[in-house]
Parts: sequence; structure tokens; C-alpha cells
Amino acid sequence: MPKRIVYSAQIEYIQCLDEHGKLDEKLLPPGDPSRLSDEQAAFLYGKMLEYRHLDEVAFKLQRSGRMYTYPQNKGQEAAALGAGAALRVGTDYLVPCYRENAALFLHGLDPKYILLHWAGDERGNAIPQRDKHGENGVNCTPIAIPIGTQMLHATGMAWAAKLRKEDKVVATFFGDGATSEGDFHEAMNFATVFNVPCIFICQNNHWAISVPRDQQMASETVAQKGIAYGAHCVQVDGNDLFGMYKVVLEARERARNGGGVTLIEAITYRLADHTTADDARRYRSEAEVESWRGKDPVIRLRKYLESQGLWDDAKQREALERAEAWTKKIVDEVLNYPAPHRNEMFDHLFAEIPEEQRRQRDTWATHSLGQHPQQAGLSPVR
Amino acid sequence: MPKRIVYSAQIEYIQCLDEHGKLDEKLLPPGDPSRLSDEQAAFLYGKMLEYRHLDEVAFKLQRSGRMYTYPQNKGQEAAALGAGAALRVGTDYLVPCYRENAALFLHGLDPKYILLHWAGDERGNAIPQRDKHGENGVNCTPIAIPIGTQMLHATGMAWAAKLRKEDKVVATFFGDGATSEGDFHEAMNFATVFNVPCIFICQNNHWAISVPRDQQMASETVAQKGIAYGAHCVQVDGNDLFGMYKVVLEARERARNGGGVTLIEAITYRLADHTTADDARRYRSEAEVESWRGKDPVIRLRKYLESQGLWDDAKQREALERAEAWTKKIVDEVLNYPAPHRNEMFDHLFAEIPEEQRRQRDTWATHSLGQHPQQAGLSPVR
Amino acid sequence: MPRTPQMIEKGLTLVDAINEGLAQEMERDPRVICLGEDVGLNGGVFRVTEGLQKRFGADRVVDTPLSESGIMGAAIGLAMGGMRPIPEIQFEGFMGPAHDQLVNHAARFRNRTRGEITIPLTVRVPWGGGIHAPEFHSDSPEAIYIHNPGMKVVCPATPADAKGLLLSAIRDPDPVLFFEPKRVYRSYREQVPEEEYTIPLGQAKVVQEGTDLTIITWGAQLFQCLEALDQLPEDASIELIDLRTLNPLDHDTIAQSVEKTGRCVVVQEAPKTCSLGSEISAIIQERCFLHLKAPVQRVAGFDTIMPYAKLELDYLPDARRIAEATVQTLGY
Amino acid sequence: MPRTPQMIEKGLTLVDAINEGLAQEMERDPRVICLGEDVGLNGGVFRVTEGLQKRFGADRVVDTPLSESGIMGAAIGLAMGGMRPIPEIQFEGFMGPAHDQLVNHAARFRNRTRGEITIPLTVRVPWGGGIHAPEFHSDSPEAIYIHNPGMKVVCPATPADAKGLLLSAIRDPDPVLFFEPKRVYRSYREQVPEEEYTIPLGQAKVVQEGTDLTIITWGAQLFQCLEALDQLPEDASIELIDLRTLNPLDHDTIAQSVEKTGRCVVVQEAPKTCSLGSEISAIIQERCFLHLKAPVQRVAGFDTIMPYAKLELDYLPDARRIAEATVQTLGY
Ligand SMILES: Cc1ncc(C[n+]2csc(CCOP(=O)(O)OP(=O)(O)O)c2C)c(N)n1
Ligand SMILES: Cc1ncc(C[n+]2csc(CCOP(=O)(O)OP(=O)(O)O)c2C)c(N)n1
Ligand SMILES: [Mg+2]
Ligand SMILES: [Mg+2]
Repeated sequence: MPKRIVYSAQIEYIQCLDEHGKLDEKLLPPGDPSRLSDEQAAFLYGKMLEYRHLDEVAFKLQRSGRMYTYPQNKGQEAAALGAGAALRVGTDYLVPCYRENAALFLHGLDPKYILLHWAGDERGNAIPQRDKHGENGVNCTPIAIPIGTQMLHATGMAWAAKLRKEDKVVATFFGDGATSEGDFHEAMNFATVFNVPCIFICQNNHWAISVPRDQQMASETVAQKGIAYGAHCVQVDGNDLFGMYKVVLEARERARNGGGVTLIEAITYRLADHTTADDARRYRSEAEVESWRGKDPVIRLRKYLESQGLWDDAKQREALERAEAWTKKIVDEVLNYPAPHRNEMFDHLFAEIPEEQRRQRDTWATHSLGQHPQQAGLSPVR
Repeated sequence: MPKRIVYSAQIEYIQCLDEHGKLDEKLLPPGDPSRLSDEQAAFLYGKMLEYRHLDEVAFKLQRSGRMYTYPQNKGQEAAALGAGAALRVGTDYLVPCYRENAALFLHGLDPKYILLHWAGDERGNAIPQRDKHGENGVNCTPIAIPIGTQMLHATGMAWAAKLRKEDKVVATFFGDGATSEGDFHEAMNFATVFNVPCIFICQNNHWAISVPRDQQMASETVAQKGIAYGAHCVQVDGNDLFGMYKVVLEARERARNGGGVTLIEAITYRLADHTTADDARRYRSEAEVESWRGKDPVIRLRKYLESQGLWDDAKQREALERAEAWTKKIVDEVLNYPAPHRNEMFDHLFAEIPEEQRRQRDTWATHSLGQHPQQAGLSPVR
Repeated sequence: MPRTPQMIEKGLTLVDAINEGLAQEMERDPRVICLGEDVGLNGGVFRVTEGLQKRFGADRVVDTPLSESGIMGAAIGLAMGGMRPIPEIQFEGFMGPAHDQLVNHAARFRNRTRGEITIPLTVRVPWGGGIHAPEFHSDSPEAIYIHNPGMKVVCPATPADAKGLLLSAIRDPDPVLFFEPKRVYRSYREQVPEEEYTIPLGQAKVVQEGTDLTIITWGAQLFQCLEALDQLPEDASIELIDLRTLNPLDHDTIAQSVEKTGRCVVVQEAPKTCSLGSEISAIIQERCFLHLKAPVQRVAGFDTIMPYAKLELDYLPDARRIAEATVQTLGY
Repeated sequence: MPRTPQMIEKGLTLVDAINEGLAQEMERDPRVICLGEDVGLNGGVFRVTEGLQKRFGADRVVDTPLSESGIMGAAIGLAMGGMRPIPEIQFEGFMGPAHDQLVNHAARFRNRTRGEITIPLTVRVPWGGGIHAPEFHSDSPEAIYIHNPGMKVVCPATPADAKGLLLSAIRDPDPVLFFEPKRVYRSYREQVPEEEYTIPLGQAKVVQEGTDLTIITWGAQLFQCLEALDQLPEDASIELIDLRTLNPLDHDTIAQSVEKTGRCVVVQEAPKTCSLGSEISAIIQERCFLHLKAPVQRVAGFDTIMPYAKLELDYLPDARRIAEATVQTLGY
């Protein structure tokens, strides 16, 4: 056959809940196992309000000098929360970047960890792990700062789960920018070659700091990048909680059944600066931002719930009050957190502290006369 | 539109000259500008014989201890040569791995460079560059040892050509294994984002040392990896000189016209060990190797030429004699090459040798008493 | 960019000086281009490339994909293709993915091709701690790139040095790694000549002459050392050396100073073990053995991982630690 | 793998010893898996993992894609997921792509999570020159990984040490980089205990006691040092130390020896500047200042790029260079 088609592929886009809060009943007929129940939706809406409120307060904490940097999650809550809801708390494992707070909180992470992290405190990463702390543990890694690096860890963890025959799926989150790193490529390749139970969830929010998606890549979609690895690929409206839940649930079942790796492109938008160190007005037009405000996942979900008679102004007031109280408690704890002890930087380098590091810690010196004052009959200046 | 196809793609496989030496006249009608002329084909067949002979002799040189390592190119000549023939000597630029000798030689590289390289001599990389040496220069980089790294250099060079508005296309070669490296991904992404005149040619010979292609990647083809970047992708029979010429020529014209980057998967097979340090019988079945012997690009091309009345036993004898004479001359030069001077390792580190390196070179010592013998009234032991 | 009245009166910051240097060099040599994440429209996360894209166009001040190996590898290719690229790695903590291309390719091409292919490349990297940045935004990895042969390494401490060294780096025919101490970016101003000028690579600067002890440092720690001087006894005569170029190292200036003073303290942000401080200590004991009145002391970052913001000032050498080591060495 | 008569009689090579150590540890602990390029069916390009896939299955001795960052990053994840992975990087020259995952992730997880997430990982890497291998197959990058905090670094010189150190490395709860000197792989045999045993990390070995001068080395250079001893005057009493573990460094053994001898030569393959030799020299002049009768001397690889095979023996320290430095130091 001198000329023939040896491969063909298509990428589907899925949206269940549209911008007006209307659910596509054909795509998600009642009773469909991948359809969020109305109770779940209402519950998750309450959570969204909490998380968004915390996000706004965290921003203000930074502005008032009580946190060093903070990357807002605003606008991307449905993508994280829909994924989080589709994954099994305590069974599946989350390997996030930094815009998936909603998924982590839903899986039991105390938000103080996130705030401590951004307040420049490693204890914000000391997330009690479920395999060590049982019920008190959480199945997630801390925030990943070097972009793209965490996906390989997820791949490896999923591989371990497969080798150990655990019924565990690992989901990793990353941005559109992260797909440009070589580690994304190597992670997708390892995951598919070893067919591990891993889900790759790209929050395509159209920007990597100031670099727009179409300068980040020349491909029409992020989802099609999965074709390079023989992965399942799907594009979904990431501001649609129902759609996210559906595609992640399907990917989860596929992964559990050895059916392969899925790359999910969740189309979303950050309704905030990149971080508090950024000024997005330098590179994004107000018109663009405005158009995305209309697609806000919170507003959209509320419209749906209202249309189903599940939500009203009174409920909203109550929920906001709960969100404020919840946030206040967390922030109070964080602001009153005892300062870290400087020895901490030594005590966790290795399981056992080596001799030289012990000397540095105990004398707070690196120079030999400070470390070995007896050497020259000196006594330390201190 | 709740569910719709947002992307679709197909990968084509092309073969013009089949295993029996029969040319597909429908695919390549006479007069088609992408069809090699019979004269060209006969000329290139002669080259193939030369290059294969040199390859066999190089192997023997290693076996008899006169070269340290050598990776045979045997079986992959058509892929390299077809590409080389489609690129403009002295205008386009080649960035090879180590199985593209045929393309480099065709573009004017004296084979002594390749042999010197593998004989452990950096002067084998001192390829006179055309931008410095004009007509005496060759447009190629030396062999790339760290797998996958050279593709980014090709991307950058093509980018420079675009910025400088030069009519130059850069072609880079690599193996199936190389596609697993992050640098492959980053190179393809940069090349497509900046739409530079670069062609990516993967010689898929089904093995990366002992790792077979289907353990290297889970995708059905290598070609589809280009989909991730919005590149043009094509799969071609790499043992078919006509097919290779055609797809590379098309890719070259596309690149010159700003039409985009092409990823070419050339299906081929190494009819030899990975290198002289390898024993392929440990991991490849004799049956597999045997099946590929039947697809040998040299045999196939000869069959075609014979069928067109362009070749016969007498010509073959003559050509082999020429190949032997040509090879002997090169090998004689290499075996009689003056030994490199040890100062060379210092003299090319920077444009100007720094003080410390000068001391090391001039005293052949790193220890201070050797470098500064006057310091302690010592005279060097030497 | 024309200078503002404040720039003329109070001088330039490090950011201003580098920006001016980049602009002048891009003006002078059309082969020079800047590339990196957010360096274009956004002017870089520290605004070091502010205004350059507007002035020189998006072809010469290029926002790249988020891909450090890509940036470095493509820059190598650009250099091979006749350009003079200035890639920026956004923070030194993100050099990891670019490590292979930098160390094994940029630094090796000239040598491995015996001069046929050369890589004139200036890699700009914001460097070091002290600005309360997030994780991976405060390291000092210079030792790695000094140990690996084939790259020059520069780390200016002041605006005027930065501009002159930057121009030398860009014009150098070989790869230069240009570390910019973030902590100094906007914390210090000085008068910087408006015209273009170069400061030769490889020459240390004697910031202050003295006879009793030599302090050797580079980057932002220069200012900690200056602060420490104020805490020392009045009669201590200290010679203070700012290396400026870390590779090649100015052995002679170091040796001449310590031959004179007989005592030395090296101050650096990086972890102590296998660092540039180790090298300097080794060189001094080799070259000044009979002149040494006390062991060379290293005041360094601790041999642990640079902590997050809350503890970073506990990690970094400060005037107190420097003064203590100096007093002890003087009293040895 | 049962031992062959030759192994029993003449002892094991370094390759045999590591292979035996891997097999015993895989037998003992089902969490241990080996992964890397060609480590499975092919038994590794040096045959170090020969027979392991057959014995333990393709799930535990895994051929991976050609992807060093992938190998390292996935190994980190495997460790996080409860396994004890032993990734192999085929040659030290190919650690570049794995640099970021190794230095910034494997080495940092425990510290950054304050002990919640730990990475028990043993990275095996054939290391060093002297076997006429191609470009990028002969480097000695240990200094980089000693400077970067958070990894242990081991470099055995002999088969018996290799096995004992390997077992300690695998059982260690933290990442260990295990450099295997290629030049020794098959060039030296010794009796190695057949049962499993460990040698603690962090302890140097005094190979020979002496009173006049201390030679400190590691890896394949041990054998060059032994050869140099033969070229020295009969009456020179040399103490020879093989570091074995490069991080943490055995400061006390070094200091005690040089306090006794007063003279020291450090021998290494790596380039001199900012190397482990620099660190050792700095430590000695700090801790043994008043005992030193001569400056510590560094016999090292030159500060240039490791040459290709034809010149590699000119680059690497040899008995002549070591003996010369030793004689000069003795005569100082
Ligand atoms: C390896 C690395 N390079 C650069 C950075 C600096 N940086 C932080 S976030 C960011 C953009 C990330 O974009 P994307 O992946 O799309 O995630 P988003 O912030 O949009 O959620 C960059 C360049 C980094 N953290 N890590
Ligand atoms: C970065 C890197 N890792 C590992 C190696 C060792 N190595 C040399 S060739 C090779 C296999 C290459 O396979 P492929 O890319 O398919 O090329 P082929 O040899 O089949 O032509 C490997 C693993 C290397 N040279 N560089
Ligand atoms: Mg983004
Ligand atoms: Mg191959």
C-alpha cells in the first residue's frame, strides 16, 4: 500500500452546564452515573463559596504584608472542584500545582497549610500523609513551584500503586504553560508506556504569566498533545462543574481498569493576576477579562441551582456567613502560628543529621574558628 | 455545542519504491518534481555502495583495535541519503545524530572526520564550517552523543536563519529512542511556535539499543507525535530512497515558504549491532533481522535500477572497486593521522586561555608546588 | 530609554543599569536578541527588560514558551546561526531543566569542535536570596557552573559594575553566565556612566584597601560585608575584595592581598561545602602558605537547603556572622 | 546468581559485587526495583544488572524509555508511593537531563515537607574515565552533587566496599547517589563475603597507615595512588585514605590523619576548581592549621573538558603526577 492512512484521531470538546446555568440533559440524562446529583452540586456550590472567600482573604493578607506571595485561584474553582469530587477521598491521590486549592480542600487538606506555604513557612508543606497518619492524613503532595516537575512524581506514584496492586488513581494538575516543559512529555510517555493509573489534568487558563496560549504552543488544542503518547484525550469546559466531574470520573474508571491514561484539557481562566507579584493589566485586555467574568463557574452553578429550586438568596446569605466564619478561623490560626525555629532548616535534611550540619546548627557558624573555638583557644564571641 | 469535535488528524504512510524495487508510478508519475531522476538514483546508488563499504571497514577497524567504538549505519543508508539528496548542498544545514553519515558525506563532509571522532579524537568534530571557510566548508554539526540534544540546536539555527532572512532550511536527524527525551518535545514546540524552517527526521529503526519501539512509546506511530505541536507529520518507508527524497523535498519547500515544521518518521532498521560495544543477539531475534534483510535499501535500489536497464553486474563490480579505493584512501589518512597534542585540551576551551589553565598546560600540573615551584624554592621534578 | 530626573540625580539601580546596558548593546549590534519567559511585553518579572520589546520589536525581545531547556538549547542554535542571544532564566532555581544544554553543550562546543563552532551567549539569571521570594527563588548555584569547565561566570554587586561587565559578557566570544543579585536590584543606587563602556571579565575589585585582613566576597554579600566593617574595632584595617567575575578567578589579586594581610575571610551566600569559598580557601593556602597567620575562614550559607522566606535571613550570612569571623581571625 | 569457580577462587569484580548486592537486596525487600535504559533484558551496558530481570521479572527490573528526567522523576514518585527504586543513569555524562529532578526534587522532599514525604532512592551511575569510551562517557561530576544539599554521595573503589556500601545506600531512608568507577568495573578482583553485609555511609577507610604525608582519594584513583606509592622513596611513610563516602564527608578521619602527618595530597579525577579536592583542602587548613608543614596539594583533573579517548590518559592524574606532588610536598 504505497499511500495509506496509518493513524487518525479526533478530539472532543464537552460542556454539560452552559454559561447560563443550563444543563444538557441529552449529554447527562438523569440517572447517568457520571452526572453529579443535585445534592452534590449544592454541596459543592457551598464549598466554592468558601474557597473563593478564602482566596480573596488570602489576597488581602498578602496586600497587607502578612503573606509574601499568593497566587489566586479565582475563576478556576470548578475545574479543581469537579476533579476533586470525581476522585475518591482517601483512596485516590492528588499531585497539584498551585491552582487546585479547591480539590485539595475537598480532599481534607486544612487550608492553613496552603496559607503557611505562601507565608514562607515550610510547615505549610508538612501535610500529614495518609500512609503515615491514617484517617488524619491527606492524600496529596504540597504545592509544586518548579513548573511541570510534579507530573513525573504522579506518574511514579501511580506506577507504585500498580506494582503494589492498590486500587488507587493518581491525578496531577498543571497549567497550559507547564505543557512546554520536557518533564510533561516524559511524564506522559512514562505513564502511557507503563500504563499506570494516572490522570493528567491541564487547567488551560490561556496564560502563563504574560505569555498567551497561542505563543506557548502552535497546536490547536492542549488535549491533542496526548495523541503523542497514545493517551485518551478530551477537552472540557473547565468552568462547568458537571462536565469536569463527568470527564474525570470516566478517566478515573478507565485508569482503575487498566484502560489507559487520560489527558484532560480544562478550559478556564484566572480572574486575577498571576500572583500578587504580577499586574495582569500589563498584558491582558480588560475586554478579555470581562468576557470571562460572564463564564464564572460560581455564577453559572448558582444559576443552575436556582433553576432547580435548590438555591435562593437566603441560602446564599447563610452560605456566605459560613464561608466567612470558616475563613476567619483558618486565618486566625495562621496569623497566630508560632514562628518556625531556625534549627528546622537542619533537622529535616536527612533522617539523621550529619556531623558537619550538626556543628553548623549548634554553633550557628560555618567558619571553623566559630565551629571549633577550642582549636585556637578561642571562646565564641557570642 | 455541548459535544463536538474540535480537532481531527490523520497520518499518512508513503512508500514509493517497494521491497521488490518496483516504483509506484501513480504516486510518483514521471516528471513529478519530487521524483528522483534515474540518473540521480544511479548516482546515489553508487554513493550507497561507497558508504556501506566504508561502514563495514570502520567496523573492522574497531574490531582490530584501531578505533574505540563505532556505530554502524548499515541498513539505514536510504533514509539519510534520500534526505541528504533533497536538501541543498551548501545552502541547507544538517544537524545529525550518528546514523546519518550518508547525508553528511553527500553534503561534502570528508569521512575522515567521522572516523577520527570514533577513534577518540576531537579533531573529528573540527568540521570546517561554511560560514567561516566558504566553499571549503560543510554545512553540518558534528555527531551528537547525548541523545536528543541536537534538535534544539537545529531549531535555534533555523530560527537564526529566519531572523536573518536567509534562504536556509535546517534538518535534524534522530532516532526513535530520542523522541522520549524532553528536549525533543521542547525543540518541536519552539520550532512550531516560532515557525522556523526546520525539518525533524526521525530514523525509526525500531530499537534504542535493546529497548524496542513499543516499550519506548505507547503511540501507534512516531509521526503522530508531531500532532502535539501542530506540525506536519508523515510516515515514510525509510528504506525507500524515492520516498525519502519526496517527503523531505516537500518538507523543505514547506519550510522555505514559511509553511511550517515537518516531522518525518522514516521506518528503517539497523542491520548491525547498536555499536561495536553491543551484541544485538541478546535482544533481537534472528527472524526479525532476517525479515529486514529483505528490505535492505541497497538491494532494493539495485533492483529498480536493473529493471530500468541502468545497472548490471559490470557496473556493480566497477562501483565496488571505486568504493574500495575511496575507502582505502580515507582509512589510510586516518590511520596515519598525527597524534593530537595534549595542549589541545586547553587551547580551545575559550577564545583566550585563562591564567590558571595556562599554568596547568605549561606545567602539566594542578598542584601548586608544581605550578609555582619558585614559591618554595623547589625546582620541578621533571 | 532616556533617563529620568531621579536616575540622573540619585543614580541608577542595578535593574536600570542592566536595562540600559541591554538597550545600548542591542542598538549597537543587530545580532543581539533577548529571549525568555515574560521578557517581552511584560518586561521580565523584575522589569529588567522593560521597554525593550517596544523599542526593538518582538523579533528581538522574544517571549518564549515555558521551557528552560528549550530557551537554552535554542539560544545555542541561535548563536551557532550567527546571532548573539541573551537568554534569561527567570530565577536561578529554574536552571535545573537548562542544566544539560548549558553545561554539556553551550560550554563544550568550542572545545569539542576545536574552535570551529563557538557559542557567544550571555545567560542572564536573577540570583540569590534575601527578597522573601517563594521556594526555588533564592538559591546561589554559582559553584556548579564554575566547576564545570567552559563557561565564564560573572556576578556584579553594583550597578556600574553590572553595566560594564554585561557589555563585556555580551561581546565575549564564549558563553557567559551573568548572575544578577536580586537583593540589590532596587536596593542601591549609584552614578553610572551614560555612555557604553566595558569592564574586563576576570578582574576583581579592591573595594577598600587594608593591611590586617582580607575579606573576599561577591554579589549581594558585598553589602553585608560593608555593614560588618562598621561593627569591627576602629583600628582593624580590612581589605575588601569584590570578585565580580567568578570564572576565571582573579588568583593574583586574591594572593597579593592575602600575602599582604596574612588573614582572610571569604563570604558567600551559597552552601559552604564544595563551593567557590572552598576553592578560594584552597588557593590561598596553596599560594600564601608561608604568609598565613590564621586559617582562612568561610562565612557561608549553611550546608542545608535555602529555607523559605521566614527563615532565609537566618540562613544567609549577615553582618554579625561576618564580623564574628573577622574578629576571631584577627585574634588568632 | 550463584558464584562461578573463578569468583570463588580469584574473587569478584566490582561488576560482580554490585550485581550480587542488588540481587540480595531485591531478594530481601520486595519494594526494591531497578529501572533504567537497557537494564533489563540486556543486563545494562556494563552487565551490572545481568540476570536480574530473568530472576525477578520485568516488573522489578524495568527497561525504561530513553529519558533521564523521566527515570529520575518517576523513581521519585515510586519512592513516594512506597517502593525503593534503584534508577540507573547509563553514564554520568547523561545526568544532565536528570539534574533538576535529582537536585531539586529527590534531594529536597524530606526537608521541604519537614519529613512527611521522604525519598529512599539509590541512583546508580557508572562514573569516571580511563576506559576509552566516547564523549560524555568519562566525567566525574561528584562535586556538583556534594555541593547541592540533601543527597548522600558514595563512590566505592573496591568490590567489597561496593557491596557493603550499596546495601547501606539501598536501606538508607534518603536519596543516595552511587557512583561506580567504570575503570575498576572489571580490572580488579577481590574476595567479597558471600552473605549480605553493610558498610556504614560516611566512614572513610585508612588503606595504609603512615606518618609523613596523607594521600586522600576516592574511586578509581585509589589504584593510581597505590601505583604512585611504588615510585616514592623507600623511607617515605605515607598514609592512604579512601573516602568511599563523599557526602557526608568523614572530617574526623581526614583531620586526625593530617594532624599526625602534617602534609597532604588530595587526588581526584574531576577538574580542580570548586571540587571536592578544594573542600578537603579548605577543611584541612581550617582544622589542622597549626599542624601543617606544607600546603595541601591537589592533584586533579585539569580545569578543562575531559578529552576524548586519545588524550584521556593525559588528562587523568597518574602515578607520575601523584608521585611528583608527593615528593615535592615531602620536601617542602
Ligand atoms: C521551571 C519553572 N520555570 C519558571 C517558573 C516561573 N513561573 C511561575 S508560574 C509561571 C507560569 C505558569 O503558567 P501555567 O503553567 O499556565 O500555570 P498558571 O499560572 O497559568 O496556572 C512561570 C513561568 C517556574 N515556577 N518554574
Ligand atoms: C542522553 C543520553 N542518554 C543515554 C545515552 C546512551 N545511548 C546511546 S545511543 C542510545 C539509544 C539511542 O536510540 P535511538 O535514538 O533510537 O537511536 P539509534 O541508536 O537506534 O539510531 C542510548 C540509550 C546517550 N547517548 N545519551
Ligand atoms: Mg496558565
Ligand atoms: Mg533507534
